[in-house]
Amino acid sequence: MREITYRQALNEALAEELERDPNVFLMGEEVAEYHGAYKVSQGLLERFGPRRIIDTPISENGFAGLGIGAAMVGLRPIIEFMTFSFSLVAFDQVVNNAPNMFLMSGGQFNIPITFRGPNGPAHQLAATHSHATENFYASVPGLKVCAPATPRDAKGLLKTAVRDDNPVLVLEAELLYSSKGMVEPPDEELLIPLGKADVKREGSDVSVICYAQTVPLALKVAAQLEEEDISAEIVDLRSIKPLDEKTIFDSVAKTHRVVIVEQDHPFCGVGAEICYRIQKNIFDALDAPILRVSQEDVPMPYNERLEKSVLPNADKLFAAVKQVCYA
Amino acid sequence: MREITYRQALNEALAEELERDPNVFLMGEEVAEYHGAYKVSQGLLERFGPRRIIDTPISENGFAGLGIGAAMVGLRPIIEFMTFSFSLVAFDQVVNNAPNMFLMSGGQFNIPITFRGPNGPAHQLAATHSHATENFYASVPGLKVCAPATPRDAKGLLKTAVRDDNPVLVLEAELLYSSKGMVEPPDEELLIPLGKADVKREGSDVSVICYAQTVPLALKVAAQLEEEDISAEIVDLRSIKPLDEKTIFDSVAKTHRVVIVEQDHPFCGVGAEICYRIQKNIFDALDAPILRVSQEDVPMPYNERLEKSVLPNADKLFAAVKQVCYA
Amino acid sequence: MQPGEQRDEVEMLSLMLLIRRFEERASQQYQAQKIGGFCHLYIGQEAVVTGALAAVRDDDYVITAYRDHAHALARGTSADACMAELFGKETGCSRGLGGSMHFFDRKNHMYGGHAIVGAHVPLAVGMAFAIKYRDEDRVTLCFFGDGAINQGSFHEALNLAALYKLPIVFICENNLFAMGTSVKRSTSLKQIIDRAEGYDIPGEIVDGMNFREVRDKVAEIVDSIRKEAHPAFLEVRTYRYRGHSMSDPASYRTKQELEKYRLDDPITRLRAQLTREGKLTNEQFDMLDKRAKETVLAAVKFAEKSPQMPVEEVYDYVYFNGAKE
Amino acid sequence: MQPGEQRDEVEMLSLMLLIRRFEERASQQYQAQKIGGFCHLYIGQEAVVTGALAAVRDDDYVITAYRDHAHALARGTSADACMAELFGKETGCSRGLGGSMHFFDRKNHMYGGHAIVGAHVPLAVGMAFAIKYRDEDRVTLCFFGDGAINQGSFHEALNLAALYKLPIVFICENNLFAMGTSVKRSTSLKQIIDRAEGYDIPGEIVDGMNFREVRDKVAEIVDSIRKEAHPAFLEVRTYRYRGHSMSDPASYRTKQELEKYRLDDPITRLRAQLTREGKLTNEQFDMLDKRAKETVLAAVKFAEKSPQMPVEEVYDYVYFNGAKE
Ligand SMILES: Cc1ncc(C[n+]2csc(CCOP(=O)(O)OP(=O)(O)O)c2C)c(N)n1
Ligand SMILES: Cc1ncc(C[n+]2csc(CCOP(=O)(O)OP(=O)(O)O)c2C)c(N)n1
Ligand SMILES: [Mg+2]
Ligand SMILES: [Mg+2]
Repeated sequence: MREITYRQALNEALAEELERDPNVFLMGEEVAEYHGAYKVSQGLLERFGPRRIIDTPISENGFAGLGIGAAMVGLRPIIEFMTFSFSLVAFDQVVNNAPNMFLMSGGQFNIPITFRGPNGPAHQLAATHSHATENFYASVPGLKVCAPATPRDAKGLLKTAVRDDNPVLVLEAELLYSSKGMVEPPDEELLIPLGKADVKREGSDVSVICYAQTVPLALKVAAQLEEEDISAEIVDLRSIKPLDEKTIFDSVAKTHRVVIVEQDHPFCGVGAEICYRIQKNIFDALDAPILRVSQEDVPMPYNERLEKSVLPNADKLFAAVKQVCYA
Repeated sequence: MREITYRQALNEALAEELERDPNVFLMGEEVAEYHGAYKVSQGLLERFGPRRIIDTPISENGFAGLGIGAAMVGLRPIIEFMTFSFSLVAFDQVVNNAPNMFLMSGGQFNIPITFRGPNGPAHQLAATHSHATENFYASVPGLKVCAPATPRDAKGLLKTAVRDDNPVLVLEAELLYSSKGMVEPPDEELLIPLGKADVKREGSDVSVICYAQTVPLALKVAAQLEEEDISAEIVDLRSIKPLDEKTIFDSVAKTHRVVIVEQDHPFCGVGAEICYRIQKNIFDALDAPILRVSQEDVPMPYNERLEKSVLPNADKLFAAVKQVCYA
Repeated sequence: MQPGEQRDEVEMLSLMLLIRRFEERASQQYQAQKIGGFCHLYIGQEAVVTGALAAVRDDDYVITAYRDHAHALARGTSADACMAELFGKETGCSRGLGGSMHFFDRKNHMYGGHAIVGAHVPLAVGMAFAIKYRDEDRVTLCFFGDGAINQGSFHEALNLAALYKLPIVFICENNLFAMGTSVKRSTSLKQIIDRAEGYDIPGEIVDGMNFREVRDKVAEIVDSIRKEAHPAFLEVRTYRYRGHSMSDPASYRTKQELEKYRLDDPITRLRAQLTREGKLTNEQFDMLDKRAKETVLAAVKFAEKSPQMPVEEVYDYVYFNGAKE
Repeated sequence: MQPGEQRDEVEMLSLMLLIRRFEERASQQYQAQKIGGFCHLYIGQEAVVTGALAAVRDDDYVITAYRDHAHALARGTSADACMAELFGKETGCSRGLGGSMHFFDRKNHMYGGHAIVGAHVPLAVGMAFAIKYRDEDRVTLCFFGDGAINQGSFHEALNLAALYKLPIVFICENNLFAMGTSVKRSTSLKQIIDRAEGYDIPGEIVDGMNFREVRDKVAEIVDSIRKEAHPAFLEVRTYRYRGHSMSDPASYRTKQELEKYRLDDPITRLRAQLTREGKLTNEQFDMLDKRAKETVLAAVKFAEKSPQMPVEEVYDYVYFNGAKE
C-alpha cells in the first residue's frame, strides 16, 4: 500500500484498463492534450496516443451517443463529462439509449460503457454547475451508479466499471481529487465490486449512511460525536445502484437509529430511497424516525456563506444524529 | 356541472387562458395545424391564429429554451411536449435554465412558463416512449409539478399553472385523455391550487396515496377492498411538488397504514419521498411499514403481458394493502 | 454480398414486394389489434432502403429510426421474425421486447430501430468510429427522416463524423413530412443537403423512387469511403403513401399529391425497367408477388402461434451478466 | 441611446479601458481569494462587445455566455455592482447569488450571463420571438463563443430563428479557442460562418480587434433587421490574452501567437485612430485610463464593504411569489 491522491487513483485505473484491453478508449472534452480539466487523464495521451485518448468538441450529447454506438459494436468506451452538470445536455443518450438498448433489443446489445467525471457541488460554482445527478441516474433501470469517496474506492470501482458489461456511471467528487489515501501497489489488481457498501467506521449507537463527499463529513462528525459518547457507524454506500441492502440493514439492526447524509437534493433523492427500504424491511428495528441531511431544496447560490448554508454540513449532521439518538 | 373528457377539459383550460391573457401562447410539435398529436389543442389555431398557436420543428431543446427566453421578457408560454419522454432531449433547459434563473439572477427573472403533455407509460410504446418523469422533475428546486387524474383537476390545475409566475410542469396522462368527469360550466372560473391533494374517497383502515394514472386504479381497488371489509382512503396528490403534507398526514393519522401507488420507477421515486416524510413526521402513527407499488425497476417491454406485469396494477395494489393491513 | 458483386435486380424487386406486402399485412393486423403501440409503415419508400443496401456488403453497419420494418427485412431478417416482433412474441427479432419501433438483428448487422427522433445519429457515428478504430473497411449507413435534421443530436453527430473523418453515409429519407409538418414548415432551407455543407460533408440529392439511382449513388459513395474514410450525406427524395402512423388520416396533404407519387411507384418503376429490358415477364412478376404474399401470410401464422416470453424472464434483460446465447 | 444617434468614440474607448481595468483587478482579487468559483476574463476582446453595443439601442436585448463581465459593464451595469457580484455580495448585479458566470441586469436589458455552453442561444431566440410577438422594433444580440457552435442547442435555435424570421444577431466571439481546444480541432469547417449558411442565415466575418468595424457592421445589420425582422450571423475574430479561466496556464498556445495579437490590441488601435484624427491627446487618454482605474478600485472598496445576503433570505429566491421590489 502507498498513499496516493484520488485523482492519481483514477488516473491509474484508466491507465491499467487502457493497457489491459485494446477496446477501451477515453473520450471527452479536454481529456487528451489538456490532460483533463481536472488533470485526471494526465499523461494518458502521451502513453496511449490520439487513437485512444480523444478530445471532442463541446458536444456532450453527440459524444455520449458516439460512445454508446461504439459499445454496440464491441468497444468499451470511457466517456468523461467535464462535470456531470454537463451530462444534462446528454440526458437522453444516458437514460434512454444506454440503459434501454439491452432489453429493447431482446438481449442482443448490451452496452459496456463507463460515464465518468466529477458530480455534485464543488465550491461556489453556482446553480448551473453544481448538480448532484445521482438520484436522476439511479432511478433509471439498466444503469449502475457508483460514487467513490476514497482513492482506493475510486480506483477499484472505476476499474470494475470499465469491465462491467453494462452502462456504469462513476460519479467522482471534485472536492476530493486532491485528497489522499492508501491504495494497493500498481502490480496488485484492485477491483472493488459494484453493490458493496463499506463500513468506514464501526459504531453502535447510530448508523450514518453516506457516500462520496459526505463520507469525510460523516467521519469528521463521528469523531465529534464520540466526545459526546455517541458511537456512530459510518456506512459508505460506494455504489448507489445496485444498493447494498444487506450492509445497511445489518448496521441498522445493530444501531436502531439512522441518519442518511447525501449530497443531492432531498426530494426523491437517494436518502428517500434508502429510508423506504429500511422501514419496509426492518421497520421493527427502528427506534426513531430516519432523518436525512441533504442539500436544501434550493438552487445553489454563488455566495460562499449561502452555499455552505444550503449544503449538508457538520452542524446539520451532528444535530440530526443527536435528534435520532434523543441525545 | 357537465360531463366532459379530460382532453376537452385541457382544451378548455388552454382556450380560457389564451383568451384571458394576450401574453399566453401555445407552442409545440403539431399543436397548430394538426391540433395536437392527441388532439388536446383542437380548434385553437382556428380561434387564436398562428401568432399564438405555433407549430415547431422536432427541436424540443430549442423550443423549450425559446419559451424560457420569451418568459424572461414577460410572455407566458405554454410549451407542449408531444410526450414527456421527449422532454429528455430538452432536459437541460427544463432543469437548468427554467428553475435556476430566478435565484441565479438575484430575483430579477422569474420564469412564468408551463410545460405540459402526456407523461408516463401509455400502452405498448416500449422503453423509449414510456417514461414517467415526475421524480426527475420534482427533485429539482424551483420547478413545480402536478399530475391531474380527472377532467376537473386537469382543467383547474392547468389554468393555475399558466397563471403561476414560476415554471410548472403539468404531467397529463395519455390513457386518461378520453376519460370523462364532471366539471364546472365554462362560465364558472375553475382554478385548483397547486399543492393541494384531494381525498377522492374517504376510508378508515388504510391510506392509499396515488396520482394521475394510479388514481382510477386505486379507486377500483378500493371498491374490491370494501368487499373484504377494508376501508381504503384514496388520497390523490394532484400536485407532486409542492406536496400537500397536511392532507397526507391527516389521512395517515386516521388510518395508521399506508400504501403509495405511483406510476414512476421505484428507485428515488415519488413513493420514496412520501414515505420519508410520513415516517419522519408521524412515525408513531404508523402501525405497519409503508409499502409502495410502482413500476418494476425494468425498462418498459413492448409485449403487452410483460408490460402489464411491470406496471403497477390492481393485483399488486390489492396485495400491498392486504399486507399493510395484515389482512 | 461479396465485394464487387452486384445484387440481382429481380431479387431486389422481389424484396421490395416483400416489404410492401409485409407492411400491408402489418396494417391489417394492427387494425385487428394483433399489434400494439405505434406502427409506422414504409409503403412508397421501398426503393430507398433496397437501393442503398443493394450497394453495400452484408457486414456493413445499418441503423435507422422507428420506421424500420423494411430495413430489417432488407438486411435479411426473416418476415417471420419481423411479424413476430410486431405481435410481441418471443420469436420476434427483438424477442417481443422492442416492438415496431425497435427492431434489432445483430446477426444481420441491423442495429435498430430507434424511436427518439435524431437520437440514433450519434450512435451511428459511434459505429463508424469503431470501424475506423479497428482499421476496418466497413461503412455505416445511417437512415433518418427529414424531421430529424432539426434535432441537436443530428448536428453534433455530423460535426463529429466530419471532424474525425468517419466512414458513414447519412441517408436522409426525405418523404416531405414529419408527421403533419412539411419540410418547408420545419426547416429553414431550400434544400436539405445545404445543411451538410455546414459540416463540410459532401451531399447529393437522389430520386428515392428510383431503385437504380439510389443503388448507384450509394455504391459510388461507399466505394470512395472504403478507399479513404469520410462521411457523406444523401438526401433521398421519396414519399410515404400512408399516414405517419396507423392513427394518422394524413389530412394535411391532398389526394392529388398522393396520386402523383403513386404514379411514380418505385416497384412499378423497377418492374417496368426490367420488363423493358427483357429481364422480367408479367408472369414472373406475378409469381414474385404471389410468393411475397405467401411469405407474409406465413409470417402472420408464425407470429400467431409463437409463444410470448414468460413474465419472469423480463428481469434477465435489465443487466447483461455475461451469459449470452 | 436614441435611434440614429452615434455613441461618442472617446466614451467607448473609455468603456474599453474600464473593462480592461476591471478584469485586471478581478484577476488580482481572485488571486487574493476574494472571488470564488470560476472566473473568465475578457481581456483582448473588448472591441467586440463595445463595438456591438455602440450600434444598438439601450432597450435592445443582450444575452451572452459566462465570459460576461464586459457585457454587463458595456450595458451600463456599474463597476460597483459587477465587482460586488464577484465578491458574492448582496449589492451585486445578481445579489451575489449568480457569481462571475451569471451576471444579470434587467434594468439595463442584460439578460445574463449563462454558463452552460450553448444553452442560452435558445433563450435569445425566445427573446427575439417575444419582440416579434409584440410587434416591436427591438433587436436581440446573442453573444457566444466559438466552442458553442457544436452544441445541439445552438443548432436548434438557429433553425428556429430562421424559420420564424426573428430579429436576432448571433455574434460568435471567435477567440480561436474553447478552453484548450482550437477551432480547427473542434469544428469541421474552414470558417465558422459557413455553418450559418446551413440555416439560410446571412453571415459575415468581422475583425474583432477593430472597434469601428464591429460597430459599423452591427449597425448595418441591425438597421436591416429593424426594417424587416430576420436573423443574422456574425463571426467576430478576436483573441483572449489570458487563459480560459483563472486556473488555466494556456500552455496550448505559443507566446508568439499571443504577442502577435497583443500588437493588434483593440484599445491601442482605437486610441491610435482617435489620436491620428486629432480627437484624443495622450493626456486625455491617460486621464481616461486613470479614471477607469479609480472606478475599479472604488468598486473593490464598495464590494468589500457591502453586506452579504442574510442566510435565511435565500429561500425567497426559489419561487417568485408576485412581490418584487
Ligand atoms: C425527440 C422526439 N420528438 C418527437 C417525437 C415524435 N415523433 C415521432 S416520429 C415524428 C416525425 C418524424 O418525421 P421524420 O423524421 O420526417 O420521419 P418519417 O416519419 O417521415 O419517416 C415525431 C415528431 C419523437 N419520437 N422523438
Ligand atoms: C455544455 C457544457 N459543456 C462544457 C462546459 C465547460 N466549458 C466551459 S467554457 C468552455 C469552453 C467554451 O469555449 P468558447 O465557447 O469558445 O468560449 P470562450 O471561453 O472562448 O469565451 C467549456 C468547455 C460547459 N460550461 N457547458
Ligand atoms: Mg419524414
Ligand atoms: Mg472561444
